[in-house]
Amino acid sequence: MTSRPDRGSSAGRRRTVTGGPGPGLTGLSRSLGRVTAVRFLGSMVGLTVTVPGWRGAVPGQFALLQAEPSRCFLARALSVSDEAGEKVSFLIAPVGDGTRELCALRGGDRVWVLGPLGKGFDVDALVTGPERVVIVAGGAGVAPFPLLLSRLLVKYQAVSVGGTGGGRRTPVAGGPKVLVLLGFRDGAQSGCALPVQQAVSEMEEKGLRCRLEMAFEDGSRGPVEKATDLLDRHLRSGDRVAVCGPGAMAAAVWKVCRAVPDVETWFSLETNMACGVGSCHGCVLKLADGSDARVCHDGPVFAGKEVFGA
Amino acid sequence: MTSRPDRGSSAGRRRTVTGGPGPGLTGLSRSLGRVTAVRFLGSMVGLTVTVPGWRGAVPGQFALLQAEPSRCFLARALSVSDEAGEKVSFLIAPVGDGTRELCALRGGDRVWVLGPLGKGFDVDALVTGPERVVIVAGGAGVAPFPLLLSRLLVKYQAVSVGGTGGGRRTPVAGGPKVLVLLGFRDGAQSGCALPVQQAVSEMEEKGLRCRLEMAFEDGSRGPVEKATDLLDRHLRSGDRVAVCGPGAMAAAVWKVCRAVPDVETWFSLETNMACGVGSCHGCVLKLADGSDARVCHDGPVFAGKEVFGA
Amino acid sequence: MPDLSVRLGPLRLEHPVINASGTMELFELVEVLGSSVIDDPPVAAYVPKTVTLERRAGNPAPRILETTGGMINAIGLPGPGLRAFIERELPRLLALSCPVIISIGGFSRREYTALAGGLKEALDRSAGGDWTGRVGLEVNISCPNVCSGCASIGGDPGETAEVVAAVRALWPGLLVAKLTPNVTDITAIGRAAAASGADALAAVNTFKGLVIDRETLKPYLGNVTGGLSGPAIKPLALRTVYELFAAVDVPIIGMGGVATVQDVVDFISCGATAVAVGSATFREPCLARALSEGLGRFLDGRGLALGGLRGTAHTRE
Amino acid sequence: MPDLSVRLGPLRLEHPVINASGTMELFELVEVLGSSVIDDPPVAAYVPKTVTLERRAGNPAPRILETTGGMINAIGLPGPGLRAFIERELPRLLALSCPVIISIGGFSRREYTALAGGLKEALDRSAGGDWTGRVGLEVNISCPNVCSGCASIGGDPGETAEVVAAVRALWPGLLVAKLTPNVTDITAIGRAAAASGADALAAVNTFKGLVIDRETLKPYLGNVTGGLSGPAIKPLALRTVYELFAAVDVPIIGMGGVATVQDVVDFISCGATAVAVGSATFREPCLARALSEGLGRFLDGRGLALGGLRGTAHTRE
Ligand SMILES: Cc1cc2nc3c(=O)[nH]c(=O)nc-3n(C[C@H](O)[C@H](O)[C@H](O)COP(=O)(O)OP(=O)(O)OC[C@H]3O[C@@H](n4cnc5c(N)ncnc54)[C@H](O)[C@@H]3O)c2cc1C
Ligand SMILES: Cc1cc2nc3c(=O)[nH]c(=O)nc-3n(C[C@H](O)[C@H](O)[C@H](O)COP(=O)(O)OP(=O)(O)OC[C@H]3O[C@@H](n4cnc5c(N)ncnc54)[C@H](O)[C@@H]3O)c2cc1C
Ligand SMILES: Cc1cc2nc3c(=O)[nH]c(=O)nc-3n(C[C@H](O)[C@H](O)[C@H](O)COP(=O)(O)O)c2cc1C
Ligand SMILES: Cc1cc2nc3c(=O)[nH]c(=O)nc-3n(C[C@H](O)[C@H](O)[C@H](O)COP(=O)(O)O)c2cc1C
Ligand code: FES
Ligand code: FES
Repeated sequence: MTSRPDRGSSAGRRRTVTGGPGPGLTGLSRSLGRVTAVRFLGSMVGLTVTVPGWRGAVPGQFALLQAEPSRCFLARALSVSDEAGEKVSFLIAPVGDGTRELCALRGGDRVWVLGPLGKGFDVDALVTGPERVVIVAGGAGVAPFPLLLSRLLVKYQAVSVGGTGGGRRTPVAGGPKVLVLLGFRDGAQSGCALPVQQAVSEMEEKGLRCRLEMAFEDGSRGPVEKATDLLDRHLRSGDRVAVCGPGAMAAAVWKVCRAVPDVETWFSLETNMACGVGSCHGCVLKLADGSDARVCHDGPVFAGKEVFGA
Repeated sequence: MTSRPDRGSSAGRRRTVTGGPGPGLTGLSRSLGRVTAVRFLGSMVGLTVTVPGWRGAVPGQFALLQAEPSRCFLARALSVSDEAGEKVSFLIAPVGDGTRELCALRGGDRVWVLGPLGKGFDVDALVTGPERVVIVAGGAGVAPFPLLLSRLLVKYQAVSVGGTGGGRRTPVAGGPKVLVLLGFRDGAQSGCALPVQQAVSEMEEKGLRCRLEMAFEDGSRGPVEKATDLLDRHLRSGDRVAVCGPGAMAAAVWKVCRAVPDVETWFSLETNMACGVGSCHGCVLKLADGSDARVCHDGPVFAGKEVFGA
Repeated sequence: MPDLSVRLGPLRLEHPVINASGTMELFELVEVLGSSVIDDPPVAAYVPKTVTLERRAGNPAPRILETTGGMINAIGLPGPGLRAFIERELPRLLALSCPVIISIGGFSRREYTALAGGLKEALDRSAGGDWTGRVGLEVNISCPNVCSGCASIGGDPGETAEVVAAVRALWPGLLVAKLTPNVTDITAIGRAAAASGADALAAVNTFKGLVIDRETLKPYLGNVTGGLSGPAIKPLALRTVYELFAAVDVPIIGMGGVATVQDVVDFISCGATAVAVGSATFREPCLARALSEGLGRFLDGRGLALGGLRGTAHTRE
Repeated sequence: MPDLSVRLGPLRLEHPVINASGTMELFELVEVLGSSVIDDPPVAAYVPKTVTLERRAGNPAPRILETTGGMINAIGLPGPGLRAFIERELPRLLALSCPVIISIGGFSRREYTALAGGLKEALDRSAGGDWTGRVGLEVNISCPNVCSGCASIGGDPGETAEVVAAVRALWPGLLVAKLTPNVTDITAIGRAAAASGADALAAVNTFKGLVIDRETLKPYLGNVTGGLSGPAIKPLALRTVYELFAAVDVPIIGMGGVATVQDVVDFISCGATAVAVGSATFREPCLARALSEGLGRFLDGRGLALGGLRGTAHTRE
């Protein structure tokens, strides 16, 4: 039941058979975790939960969380932000009842976790591009990227110490490998960048080229600009781009990317969810070909082409 | 708005015009208090809340409490257990969602309070009897009695230092003035006796005769007996009896009391409540004369005769 | 603060938030809140508990229980009956500074006309001059908690039309028909009521439900079934107002689960002219006033007039 | 562990807890829970999402929103249509170790008979021998989220009788009629269905509601109205089962807000033979099994047999 997370795993869906006992009921598929750390990160909260039986996530996968007891009926979808064994971290923006309740949890409190769920970023496809990995995040969209960065680090290290990768052996060849572009409404919102900043520092310490830039829409810390402005400046042909943020930002990022040749994009998308496992057909997203995708099951990470067409 | 509590006041209904600002709404009649102390008392919890604008309760009065935020729709009725200015204490048994939520509150948490409400014990009638004041409580029924004991203390002190009372001037005349008989299921439940024990000690320190006896239904601390067994042993003509506890206990107490001449009784009773102020007609209790009383408005304290007849 | 006043037939309300019948005993609140509650009521119009022709004891206990997101009740219209109401309640109701909408409930058309006729006579006698700007009538044809009459009338368009028309024939003031949601098509009932002379519709009364006693495994409520109210039913109530607004031309008093300013906005967006607060007053007696103030702030924040909000959910753009 | 098996017509269920149609995609769960979910399903019978004759895209997004104590949905019966269902779904459904109850939804009597007939033919062809002990049929005449048909059939006793009788004429196995609660008298519909040959009733589908988008102040759901489900509606659903049990002799599959063992007990006490878990599976995919185990413990604790619990709320003592 309790297996170590498979940290360097490739993309795709992962299975979990968690089974916390829970109050009064047995044989459940979600797991009753305990909050082991709470970090206040600007307007967001970093929650670390010890989840019995957690089986390791692909970056971009999510879990359904519900405080126990809860005043909400349904659990809430949250990207896995980081993990270390059964300690799983989330970055949560308090926008409504469910997320506010989760943000108010304290050490030792109980929380139900079902996951990891969905289809995450294709880490292999990101790193095997001819150019850089570019991460673009807006606001709470930073959530999945500490985990993605730590997986990229593992990948690159495997390559540089003589792994299976074909190409470069020195991670420093040709400027930054990873470019992280974050956009925030204001300074308070940018507090949630901290875990990403820490992951970037770790990469740099390990000798990997990784650069981080931030844009602030209120101009409080430099020019008035958005993440897409940064992207517009930096994007070049051959880049592989991972995106997470509000719908409007995603569309704007797509516009920037399609203008540059040989750029591939993956977007982590959000819709209302009930079940998170493909059962309710509630989370649909109209794809470019007119079909309805279930974000929880076919995503939440989609190739840009699928979503926005050509 | 914020007036000192009128500690030595006589029985009857009290008014309160509390008006905490509350999240987003103004001009409310309930008050948003803050938890200032939490005591774990066996299976019950002692909650002290600072209630802006609290105007002082008569013993036996109650308040409606609701955690903020809450997973319940309605507030819950709780006897005022003690008060000191705007610090109001409650003794809460976690029986269902509402009380469990209140019992899980921690220092600094917010809680809505509407009260004091209802008709409390007639302290004057209790102390002006020819014999003792006998308090009988079962389980969570101890809740209103710390406040009653402290009010009795004030009364007796007023009398003994030459107050308006006609009779005895020395509080020690003729054996104990106050007899407190508590019944518990088991030792764990009796943890909630502590505030009553402390009030009794305070009375004794001040030179008043006050005795406390406890009965345990599981025989864990002495013989297998109930509060009514203690009462049966001690009750004498002229006693004035204040009762709070489960319905079955109340009926048993009434049977013991009616068998002894010149005993007057008052019962604090419980029914399901929604509004606590007489609006919903939900909390009705069939009185001995066949009429329906609203427990929140006509009680919760009723003379035994009213409830059980002659 | 924007102008929040609204008209319900001949009544002018200072703001659109009133109480739902059976959920506020204004004169009992004095004991808790002081006499200001009478001098300056928290509601724009006061709706007393439904009055019946004869004295009624109401249903046996237990009468209420909290449920998920709401509550269930089977109060059963206890009350002193019309005569005592006229003698004891009417004078102090007429002394209020806000309009009053008297709710009546009967078990046959005859009872409704007796109630309306008796009230009219009493008002003609004691209210002095034209009272139609101060007192309205709500025919409760929708209480699920009495064995016969009431809800069975409101469950049928024909019976609804008969009762409303009969009351209309003798009642000169505001006439509101309070509808039950426990029907296949509420618009049929609403249309029948409006066509028979109702000046306004109140939507809706409680939803028929049942809870089981977890000890005895029998129905918990003394009356077996009860009416569900509170936030749990809000989407259902909102739907009835939305449907009625499209079906009738008379104003609608929306209710069912109103607890927040957003709820008030939602009901008005769906087409309600006024909104009634029911069960949620049980946790905050002055909620109606707080909500009307919040509505004012909401409109200010959006730069909207109250009239511009009404029915906006029906418009396309 | 007491014997929890129950019979629904020719089907024998290991325990009384199944899923509600449209709330569990068993084969998708494999990705999250592993193949054990297929080998040993958490439900005593599996009810796939309602199948329609033609391919349907379903309603535009958004389709769901949480509400107080529950949720609202307007999914709109998306699906590949009967032909694709028979080709792709039926084989793996027949391979399950538990019985299957196939839910069908149509827009006319003809569509229902085409669906039932097509399924029967496919089963005769592919299921091998007598399949009536393994496969049942549920006629969903109660979906509130499609513009016509469905709920309008289930809202009328006459149309209900027609559809049920027509399907009965050609379907040899278990036939369940799934009822809508959005009617004045559900017992009239239930009686019509039973008299026309339904072996069992499923009560109930969702309650018609509406939510307003707080930004645009327009209806939030892509389909304007939706169906309310979850604990918020439990007292309402329980009431329908209570009423139906007194009105018909066929078994009832109770559903609406089931989330705890107590809920299962309550529905059975009101008269349900089996209980379906709907929205609450969204937070816990294996809830059905956990509840059946809890039910066993409850019965043990009370010293009751399952049959002794059923309908106990109706008996006096
Ligand atoms: C795959 C996935 C991953 C995610 N990862 C993260 C993450 O890592 N961190 C994070 O903070 N969030 C994340 N989210 C978003 C998060 O799930 C939502 O913020 C959360 O579900 C909101 O729940 P709530 O109860 O707090 O708010 P709710 O009250 O449920 O509101 C949810 C959203 O709907 C809107 N809404 C609700 N009711 C209405 C109404 N009546 N009219 C109009 N709008 C309404 C609200 O404005 C809000 O934006 C993710 C979502 C998905 C699908
Ligand atoms: C005037 C007054 C003063 C009070 N003072 C105190 C006090 O000082 N301290 C204290 O601890 N308590 C006090 N109470 C009792 C307290 O109000 C209740 O315990 C509380 O309301 C329970 O709320 P809950 O949400 O915890 O439980 P709920 O879940 O609301 O349950 C309440 C009670 O109803 C029963 N119940 C609920 N649902 C069902 C069902 N379906 N079938 C059968 N039974 C059901 C429960 O078993 C429980 O006993 C007082 C009550 C009154 C009226
Ligand atoms: C305890 C209680 C008593 C009620 N009594 C009446 C009544 O006497 N007459 C009436 O027309 N409606 C009565 N109702 C229904 C309410 O007026 C209102 O229509 C319903 O509760 C829905 O609103 P809510 O969800 O805000 O409570 C009562 C409701 C409750 C909860
Ligand atoms: C998202 C969703 C989809 C549903 N789809 C169907 C369906 O396809 N067919 C059907 O008969 N009922 C459908 N229902 C209704 C459920 O089967 C069930 O009757 C209802 O939700 C009440 O149960 P609950 O409160 O446990 O959810 C659906 C319900 C939900 C919430
Ligand atoms: S959330 Fe249920 S299908 Fe995606
Ligand atoms: S609790 Fe509402 S009248 Fe007593």
